[in-house]
Parts: sequence; C-alpha cells; structure tokens
Amino acid sequence: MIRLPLVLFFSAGLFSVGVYGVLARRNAVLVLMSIELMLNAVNVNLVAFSQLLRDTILAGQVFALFVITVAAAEVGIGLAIVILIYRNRETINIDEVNLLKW
Amino acid sequence: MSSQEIVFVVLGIVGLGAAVRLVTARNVVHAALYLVVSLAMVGGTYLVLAAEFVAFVQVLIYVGAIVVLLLFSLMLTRAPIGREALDNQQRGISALVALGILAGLAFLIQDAFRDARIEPDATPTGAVGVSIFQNFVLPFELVSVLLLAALIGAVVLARKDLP
Amino acid sequence: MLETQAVDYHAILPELIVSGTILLVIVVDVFLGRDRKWWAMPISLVGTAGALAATLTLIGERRETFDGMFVVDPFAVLFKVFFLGTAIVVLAISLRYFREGRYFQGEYYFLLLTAFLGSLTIASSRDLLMLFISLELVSAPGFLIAAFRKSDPRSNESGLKFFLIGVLSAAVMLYGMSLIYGVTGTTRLDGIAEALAGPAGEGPLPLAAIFMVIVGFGFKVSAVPFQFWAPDTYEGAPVPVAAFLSVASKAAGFAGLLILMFLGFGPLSEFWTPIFFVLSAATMTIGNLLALQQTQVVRLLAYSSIAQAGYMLLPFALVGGSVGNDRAAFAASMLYILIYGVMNLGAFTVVVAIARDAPGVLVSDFAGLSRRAPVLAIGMGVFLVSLGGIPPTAGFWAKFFIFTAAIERGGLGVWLAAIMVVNSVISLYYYLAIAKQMFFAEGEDRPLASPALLTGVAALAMVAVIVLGVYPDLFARFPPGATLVP
Amino acid sequence: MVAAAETAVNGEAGTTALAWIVTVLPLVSFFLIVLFGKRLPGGGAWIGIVAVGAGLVMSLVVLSHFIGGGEATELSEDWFRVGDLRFELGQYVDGLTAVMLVVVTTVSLCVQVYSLGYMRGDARFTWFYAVISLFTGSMLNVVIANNLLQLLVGWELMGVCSYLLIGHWWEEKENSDSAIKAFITTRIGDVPFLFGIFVLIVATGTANIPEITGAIGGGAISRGLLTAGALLLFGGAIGKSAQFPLHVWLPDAMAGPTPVSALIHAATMVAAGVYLVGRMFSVFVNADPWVLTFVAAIGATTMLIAALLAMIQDDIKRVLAYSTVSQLAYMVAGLSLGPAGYTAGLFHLFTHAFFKALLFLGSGSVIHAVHSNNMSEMGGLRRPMPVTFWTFLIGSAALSGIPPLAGFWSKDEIISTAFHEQHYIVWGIALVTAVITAFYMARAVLLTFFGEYRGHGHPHESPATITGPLVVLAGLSVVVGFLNATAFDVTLFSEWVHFGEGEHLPFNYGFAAISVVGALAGIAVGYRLYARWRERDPLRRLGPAYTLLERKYFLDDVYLRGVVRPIQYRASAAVNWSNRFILDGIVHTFAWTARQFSRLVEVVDRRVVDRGVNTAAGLTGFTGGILRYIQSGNVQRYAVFLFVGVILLAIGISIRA
Repeated sequence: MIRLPLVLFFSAGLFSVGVYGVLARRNAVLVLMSIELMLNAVNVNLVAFSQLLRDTILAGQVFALFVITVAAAEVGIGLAIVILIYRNRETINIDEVNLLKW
Repeated sequence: MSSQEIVFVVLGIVGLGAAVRLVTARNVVHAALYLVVSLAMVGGTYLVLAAEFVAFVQVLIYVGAIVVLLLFSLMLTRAPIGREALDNQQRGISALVALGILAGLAFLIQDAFRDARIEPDATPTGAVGVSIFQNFVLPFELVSVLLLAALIGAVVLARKDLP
Repeated sequence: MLETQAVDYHAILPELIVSGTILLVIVVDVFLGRDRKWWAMPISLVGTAGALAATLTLIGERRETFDGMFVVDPFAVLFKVFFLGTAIVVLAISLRYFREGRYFQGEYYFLLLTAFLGSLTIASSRDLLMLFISLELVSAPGFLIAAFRKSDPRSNESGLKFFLIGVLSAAVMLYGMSLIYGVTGTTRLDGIAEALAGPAGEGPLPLAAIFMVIVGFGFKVSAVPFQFWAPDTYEGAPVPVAAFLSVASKAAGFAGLLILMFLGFGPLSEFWTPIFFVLSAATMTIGNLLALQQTQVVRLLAYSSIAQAGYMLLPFALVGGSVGNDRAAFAASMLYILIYGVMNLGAFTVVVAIARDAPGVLVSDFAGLSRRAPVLAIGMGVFLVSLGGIPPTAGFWAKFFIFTAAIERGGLGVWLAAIMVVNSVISLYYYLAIAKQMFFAEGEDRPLASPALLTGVAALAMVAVIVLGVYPDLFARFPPGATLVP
Repeated sequence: MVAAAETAVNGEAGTTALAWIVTVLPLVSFFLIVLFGKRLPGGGAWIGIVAVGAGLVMSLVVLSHFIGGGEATELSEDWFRVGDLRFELGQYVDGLTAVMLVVVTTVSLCVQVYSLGYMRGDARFTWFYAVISLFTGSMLNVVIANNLLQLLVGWELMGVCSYLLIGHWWEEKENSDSAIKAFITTRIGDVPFLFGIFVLIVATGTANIPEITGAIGGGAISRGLLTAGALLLFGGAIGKSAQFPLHVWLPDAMAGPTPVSALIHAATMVAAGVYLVGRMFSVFVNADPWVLTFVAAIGATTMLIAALLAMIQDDIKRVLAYSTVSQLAYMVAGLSLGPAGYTAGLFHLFTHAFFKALLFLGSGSVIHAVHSNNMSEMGGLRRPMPVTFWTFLIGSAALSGIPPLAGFWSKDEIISTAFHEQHYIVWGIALVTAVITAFYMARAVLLTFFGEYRGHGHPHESPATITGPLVVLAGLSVVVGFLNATAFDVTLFSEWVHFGEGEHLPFNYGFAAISVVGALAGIAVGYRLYARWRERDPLRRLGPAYTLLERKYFLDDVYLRGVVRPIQYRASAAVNWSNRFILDGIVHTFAWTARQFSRLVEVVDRRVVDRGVNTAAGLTGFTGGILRYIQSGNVQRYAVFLFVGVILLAIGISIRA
C-alpha cells in the first residue's frame, strides 16, 4: 500500500526542479537534462495512476513507454541542433544565442 | 507507513536530491551523473509501483542510452565549468516560478487525491505487450516513423558537410 | 491472448500512402546523383496527390478503426483535404528554394512529409495518446527543418528556440494529460467527456489539467503567452518552412484543439471558456501591436499570424451556450483556420518569390512590385486585403462568421467582438503598408524573375480567395456536416 | 413608432421597376469601355455618356412615380444563403432613392460631357471613362440597394474607384500618395461600418434594409445593440463623408483630375456617407439619444474647422474641398436633429450636389485656362471667361446662401430646424459657419475673377463641352431650391423624402433674414479685404491662428505620426484632437480679435503641441521598449514569460471560480 499523494508529490517535485533547470541553466545540454526530469515526472504520474486505477488495458504504463520513446527522439533532435550551433557559433550557452529578436 | 512506502520515500528523497544537485551543479559531468542517479531512482519507484517492464525500459533507455548521448555531446562541446558558465542571470525568478508551480501542484494533488491509496499489483510484461499491440498499435507505428524521422534528421543536422 | 483486430485499411489509406511515400523518398534519395536530388519533390508530390485522391474517396464516410481511436468523419476528411492541399503548395514553393541552395533535399522532403503525416492523423485522433504522438510527429520534423539552413546561425537559432519552447510546452501538456488520465481513468476522449460530466469533473484539478493541455496546443497555434518562438523561428527558418509552420502546423494545432475541447472537455466548458477569452484577447492585441513595429516581412507575417490565431481562438470562448451557439462557434473557428490557411499560404508564396531576389525580405523589398511582377503584386494585394478582412474576399467571411457567432452568444462575446473590430482596424495599417510599397513606391525596374510554379500557386490562391469571397455559399455547405458538436 | 411609415412597402412596383436598370447601365458601359473602348472612335467616351444619359431619363421616370405621392417599392432576387441568412440582390426605391438617382445621373452626365473637353488627349482617356462609369454605377448601387450586403459591395467598389481616379496621374508621387491616403483613411472608417452591418444583421437576422427598419420599428432589438450599430455605421459615414477626424483625405483627393473631384464631392463617394445615415436613420433615431448628440458634435465641429480652413487656402480646389467638408457637416448636423432635421439634411445633400459640381467644374475651367491651381496666379478672369465667371458666381452665391438660389433654401431649413429643436449650439455654429462660407466664397470669386490677371499667357474661355455643363448646372442651382421653398408653400421634396410623419416647419422670415444678413456680412468683409489684390494675404494678420489654419490644425502632422506612421501614436493623437478641439473653439470664435489672444494661443500651442509630441515619442519608446523587452531574443526569458503567463492565468481563473 502506497499513499498516492506521496507519489504525486515526488513527481511534482521532479517537475518543478526540471522547470527551474530549464529556466536557470544556460548550458543547452543541461537544459535538455532538465527537460528529461520534467518528462520523467509525467511518467511517474502515468505509472502511478495506471496502478491506482488498475487499468485493464494499462493505458498509463503504455503511455509512459511512449513518452520515454518520444523523449529519446527529442533528445536526439535537441543534441543535433546543439551540436550544429556549437559548430557555427562555438558556444552552447542559450542566452548567447540571440541573433533573432524584436 | 507500509514498508513499500518507506522504500518509496527513500527512493524519492534520493531522486529529488539528485535532481536538485543536477540543476545546481557547477560541473557538467557531475550534473550528468546526478541525472543518472535521479533517473535510476525514478526507475526504482516504478519497481515499487510494480511496473516492472516500464522500470526496465527506463533503465535501458534513459540510463543506458540517453545519458550516454548527453555525455558524448558534453565532450563534443567542451563544456566549461563553474557557476557563471552554467547558470544564467535569472536564477531568482526561475526559483520563484518553480516554487509557484510546486505549490500549485501540491495544492491540487492534496485537494483531489487526499485519500487515494495504491495497492501495487505486479504487471506481467506480457500484458503490456498485449496492450501495446492490441490497443495502441497505431500510435506504436506512428512512433516508429517519428523515431526514423528524428534519426535521419539528427544525422543530417549533426554531420559536418553540406551537399 | 492477442485478439486479432480487423483494421479498416480504407480508412487509413491516405496515411498509408503518405507513409509509403515517406519511405520511398528516403530510399530513392540514396540512389540519386547530386543533380537529381530534387526528384524527391515530384515523388512526394505524386504521393501527396495520391493520398488526396484516397481522401476524396472517404468523403461522406463515417468510419472507426483501431477500436475507435482513429475516426474518419466529415471533420477529419475536411482537414485532411486541407492538409494535403497545403502539402502540395508547400512542396511546390519548396522546389526552387531548396534546389538553388545547398540543402539535403531528399531528407527535407522526407521530414516535411512526416510532419504532414502527423497532421493527417491528428484530424482523426480521438485519444490523448494519439493526439500526443500526432502532435509530436508534426513538431519534431518541424524542429529539424527550421534549422535546415545549416551554415546559417540564424536558422540554427530558429530551430533551437522552436525546439526548446516546443519540448517545454509538450512536457507541460503531458503533465496535464497524465492528470486527466488519473482523474478520468481513460485516454479516450469520449470516455473522458463522460467521466468529466460526472463526479470526476469536480474540483480544481481537472480544470488545471485541461489548462496544462491547452498550453501544449497554445504553443502549437502560437497563442500569447506561448507565442515567443514564432517570430524568431519564422524569420530564421527557410521561408517555405515558415509557410509550413504558419499554416499546416498551426492548423494541426487547431484541429487538435477543436477535437479536445469539443469532444473531450466539453462538459467543463463553463470553466475553460474564460481561459480562451483571455488567450484570444491577448493574442490578437499583442500580435497586432507588435506587428506594427516590423520592417521584415516574414517577421511581420509571424506577428500577423499570431494575431490571426487570436481570432481563431475567439470562438472557443463562446462555447457553452445553446447547441446552436456551439455549432456556430465551431464552424466559425474551423472556417477561419481553413480560410486563413489559403490566404497565408498565398502570401508566403509571394514572399518565397521575393526571397530569391532579396533574401532579407524587408517591406521595402516589395517596392514597385506591381511593375516588376504584376501577378504576384496583385495576388499579394488580394491576400493582404483578405487577411485584413475586407470584402469581397474570403477573409471577410472568415471574420464575419466569428463576429456573428460572438454577437449571437452575447455577454462576453460582445466584448471579444469589439476587441476584434479594433484589432482589425489596427491590422489594416501594416497590411496596407506592404500594399502601398508594391503599388506606389519606386523600386527597381528590372522584372522579377519568378518561377512559373510560384506564380501559378499565387494566382491559384488568389482566385480561391476571391471566389470564396464572392460566392460564400460554399461555406454554407460543409460546416454543418463537419461539426463535432453533437 | 416613427419608423412605421418608412417600412410600408407597396407591392406595385410600377415605373420604379426601372430603377435597377439605371444602376446596371453604367456597369455595362464600364465593361464595354474596358473591352472595346480603345478600338472605338472617341475612346468609347460616348458609351458612358449615352448610358448615364439614358439612366438620367429613367431616373426621372422613376421620380415621377413619387410626384403623385407613390409608395416605396421593393424588388429582389436571392443571391445566396448562409445558414438561415438570406442575401439578396434587389432594389428598394422610395423618394430618397429616386431623388438620389436623379442627382447622381445628372452630375455624372455633366461630368462626363465636361471631361470630353477637359481630358482630351489624356494618355488614359478610355480608362478614365471606364472608371468613371464604374464609379457612377457603384454609387447608384449604394443608392438602390435593398440590403446592406449589396450596399457594401457598391460602397467598397467606390473606394477602389476613387483610389484609381485620385491616382489617375500616378506618375507623380504626390498623386499616388493622395490616393493611398484617401483609401486608407476611408478604410479606417469602413471597418467599423462593416461591423456595424454585422451587428444589424445579427440583431435582426436579415440584411434587408426595410426588414431591419421594420424590426427596429417593432422594438425587436435591444437599445444597446442599436446604439452599437448606429455608432459603428456612423464610423463608416465619418470616413466616407470626410467628417472630423477623418476629413484629412478629402482635400488631398484634389490630386485627381478636376472632373473626378466634382464627381467625388458632389454626387458620389462623400454623399454616400450622408445617404447611409439617411437610409439607416431609424437605427439612429431608436438608439440611445446620445448617439445623435455625438453625431451633432461631429457635424458642428467639422463644419466650423473646415470652413475656417477654407478661408486661407490659395489653391482654388482646396477652398472648394474644405467647403465640401464643411457642407457635408451641415448635412450631418441636419440629420442629427432627429426626424425634424431629416428632410433638411438630405435636402441640403440634394441642392449641394448641383452647385458644388458646378463650382468644381468651373474651377476646372479656370485651371484649364491658366494652368495653375493657385488663386495668386489668377485674377481678372471675368473678362476673358464670361461664361465660367457667371456660372461660378451663381454657384458661389448658391453656396453662400443668397436667396433665392438653391443653397439658401436648404441651409436655411437646417438652421431654423436647429433653433426649433433647441439645439442652440448647432444653430450658433451653423450660423457662424454660414458667415465664414460667404466670406471664403467671396474671397475666391474676387481673387479669381476680379482685379488684374497675375498669371502667365492669355487665358481664353473654355470650349462648349466644358461651358455647356456649367450652364446646365447653373440653371439647376437656381431652380432646385424651389422644390422645397417653404416660403411659397412648396414642399415637393419633403413629400418625397421624409421620416415618419414628415411635418415641416413653416418658413420663418426672421431666421431667413438673419442668415441672409450673415451671408452678406461675410461677403462684405470678403470684399473689404480682397477687392484689391495684395501680395500678402490679409488674413496673415491673424498671426498664430493663421499658422494654425495653415498647418491644418497640425492634424496632418498628427496623422503622419498618428495614423500614417505606427498606430501607437494614435492614442496621443486622440489627446491632441481633444485638446485642440477645445483650443480651436476658443481661437476661432474670436478669430477677428486674434491679436489679443495670440499670446494665449502661443502658450497653449506650445504646451499642448510640445506635450503631445513628447507623449507620442514616449509612447513609441514605450511599446518599442515592451517589444524589445519581451521579444528579447533570449529563449529562456521567453520560457520565463511562458510560465509566468501560465501561473497568472491559473491564479486569475482560480480567483474567478
């Protein structure tokens, strides 16, 4: 027996820490890592709900698997863009990438 | 508190602690290692919640693949070290926003699920497979297209040359 | 243990054809020489046309497959026809642009088609998971092709910004979806609606969850305050990609939003309409005011497309009256999206033609266009006038339906209608500023060499805008059939 | 209800069934001229002339239906349906329609005949005639439309045509700038108009004008909606009829060929705005009373400021242009007096069309002869150009309100109705404006036709194609006023055009005497100042007030920054307008004693203008600053805004729930 709020608090904590990381880290790779934290928070939720509801078709767990897969794809894309930027600009500090504005 | 809860709380505290260290670390490689810890703890919670298959996938894909990918790119981009190099100028507002979100979510969760209890029931891996191929075939096929697109696109962008 | 499931292959035929084309393009690309890489475009075009033909066979059908997760109904067919038409136009305007620069052409068309595959499935999705995957399928290739001018730091930056805001809002949206799943116990929209109408719909949590889902789609349609990426990304991305983002990607977001709000979250409309009130008012006002400052046309069109999204969001704030009102709101939003698509694609076509000559595409680059390329200039004039909502163009009717729905709804709807009027007046300024350049300013005298393909597409879109404007009877035909309001 | 009488639609169309043909003729001639004009002898001009001539004859036939007291009739065909909404192509003919048909066709015919001489040898002669035909047809379509959608089509086409015609000589940048200015300015008015139509359609479920009027008469619509509808419709009228603050385009529209100016100023375009208010009058009457007060305020403001501006112009066409603005404001003010002023306002629209067309064509004849628009290069033309002189004199007298010419009757009716309805402010301003009108017309006539010739070459009288229309219009300017000569108990016009019961005021000799004396005083002052040519305009002695007028109250400068440049200046422009509105009131009432006030004016001017300009600059900086701040280029700041927006929205909604 596990009280659901405990699990959800854990996930909310991960999510918030992830948000902080996305907003406050200037290194693009660290931002990507923070996004992973947010996505993991989602997965914790999904798995917990799936078990709470005793979902017969396990939609929550399947959803979590899809999120993991998509996260992997996103990381790949993100890193490709980061490397591209590094090659052209010699920096991956996000706040220095500001040619386009106004 | 049941034994499962105790294990969960321990995993959760370690996981959250690692997460916090991840976003505050002054060395990128350390940050990556904290990420590994954090993700592993999340995997552990899946085990506590008796979702074994998801737990294995978590460890395999995240710890095994994604983190390695991140580490590689850190090496490729010669990541610097130190707070100024890793953090931008909006730490204060970011912390406020994060705390605001945390407070809001906590309130909502407490309000809606105060008395909910999970009785973890081991999920057989086979059931997950059945569900994917019976109920979620179409998304599964679409995800394969998505992965292919991400793969090819990432290669195109990351390779050095132009046609 | 694994029950065999009958798949309705006719229902998914358009998607199958597009998927086949995607694979064909990437395989054929390997065997093509450098000078023939552009062949990917005709191949894609044929595939898209085939898918369009397949979609046309589905007109009037109502089919469900994959256990009701994938639905073919007039709504889905309408949007699929629109997306495939858009795909054809985007392909057409891409050819010269990518052939004349140093691009990985095969991969570009491959990614573009993948994104369109996502937009096709979004229109048929009736499940949170399907919506999420489809949305990602539209977004992820989008991130990549926005950065496709590899050696241009601005393009890289455009991709990065799009990617970061996109992934961030996707994470927020997923969190919301997970909560909805937890509250209702299902990912099916019909099940969600059923549950939300009952005790599960009580308390603030479902509302917060819905709000988080709206964030994800708000990003896709570039609603304020999720719009920041749009101007930067449009400006930095290759121009045909900007056209894709401002039309197909946005319409996909709206299709998803329509499906979600009307099919899934309908029972709680009383609580989420205020969200849309604020989003709509803020989006149109801020988009317009910021557009006034622009001298770069793609950027101007980006802000304009933000403002236009505000109009499209308006009908969402009107939901919850009588069934008649809901239908009117649904039809108004849907029609606006479709009409906006036609006129904005037209405008981007002209911009692509200009961009070959003046890559910066400033407003002043349009000077004297009426003498350099009369067809393009007249076309652009028509699109601008239509975007401004002046009769007798299609854009007028688009605004007309929204305005009517808002006034009939009464209450806050009237306020929104008033805000919309003020905004239309403001928007005229910057639309006509371009027109003024084209027709009255002195520009270079040499004729603008515009490929026949571009001129043809622009002329076609112009004809469509005018015909729809003069003969709006067409609008009366399909909205009642294509509604998702029960 | 007052509107009930208006909605009585008789089934018997009778001769009015011809009305739609009047509209179609110029449209057909447009296509014929475009398609075959260049290949035909005379550039196809005669097609337009024949078409509009036939139209005139038919219009007179249509009008005859009402002479015996015929009822309004309606004919229509379905155009298309959207849902329950039915849109039609149709005609609604009542006395007002019939009168307007006659006015439009008459003026258009005169203008087209006149243009045979005036536009001879123009590079785009055929095109000119085509567009004039389309322009006429569009206006006629506005006049006979039985539904708002059809009216809108004509309205918009007119905008396009005026744009083409004002920019007819687009090779000169100034002309094309004027064209775009006219287009944009009227467009700004058109958007509210468009939405006004929406409001009425939504409120009544129909676009049909008689049905809307009936629904309003039946009290089916809430007053709030009507008020919104009336204000939005009036926005369109402000733009099209060049009322303050959107009057700036009309003087610049002089850039077009003179016949075009005559057409725009007399019978089409600007008349459409006033006509619209007349046509949709039940909306205004049944809306909140302050709507009519607002209309009155706009009318009174416009008539005075435009008349004052007309005083100091050197360009003869600009004098007439500002005079048009001012006279249109008379009509608007007349309409603002409610049902009693309805006939008076529209009667002025009717008479004004003839003498203003006459004046413009006359000025064109002069310009044709001396090759300049400036009165400082004219003078003494009464001898070489007797026909032009006499006709122009008749037109000026009519405009100044000298009995028994047309302008006297209509203007006097507005003034006395204003007094009778106890709108004393409107009455006072209208009187003052009448004096100023007489003054500036006296000035124009004296500078142009008297004294010594100051220009180049030897001017000759224009050919018959030019003087012919002048004579015809002069004759009409003399007689049309008698259609409603209340002094002789002739009330023919008010039998055709009336709202509700159509009661009319008895002629009041006292008021008539006041306005005649006022007009004569204006002329006398004009004679005193301008009988002898002076290099330096005597009005320059007004000092700062003159500067204010010369700079057109700085309105154009304000528009340049406020409208023509980014929109955000507009807020400050609005502040300027309101400030200057008060300021102007003070300055111009006491214009003749301006010396004493000059210091005050200077101080206020400096403060207001400086502050206005500074505010404008501040505002741009402000919005520009916002843009720079929020669209900073830093994607993480975007993310912060995103989350802050989400949190604020969430808080807002939870507070509300």
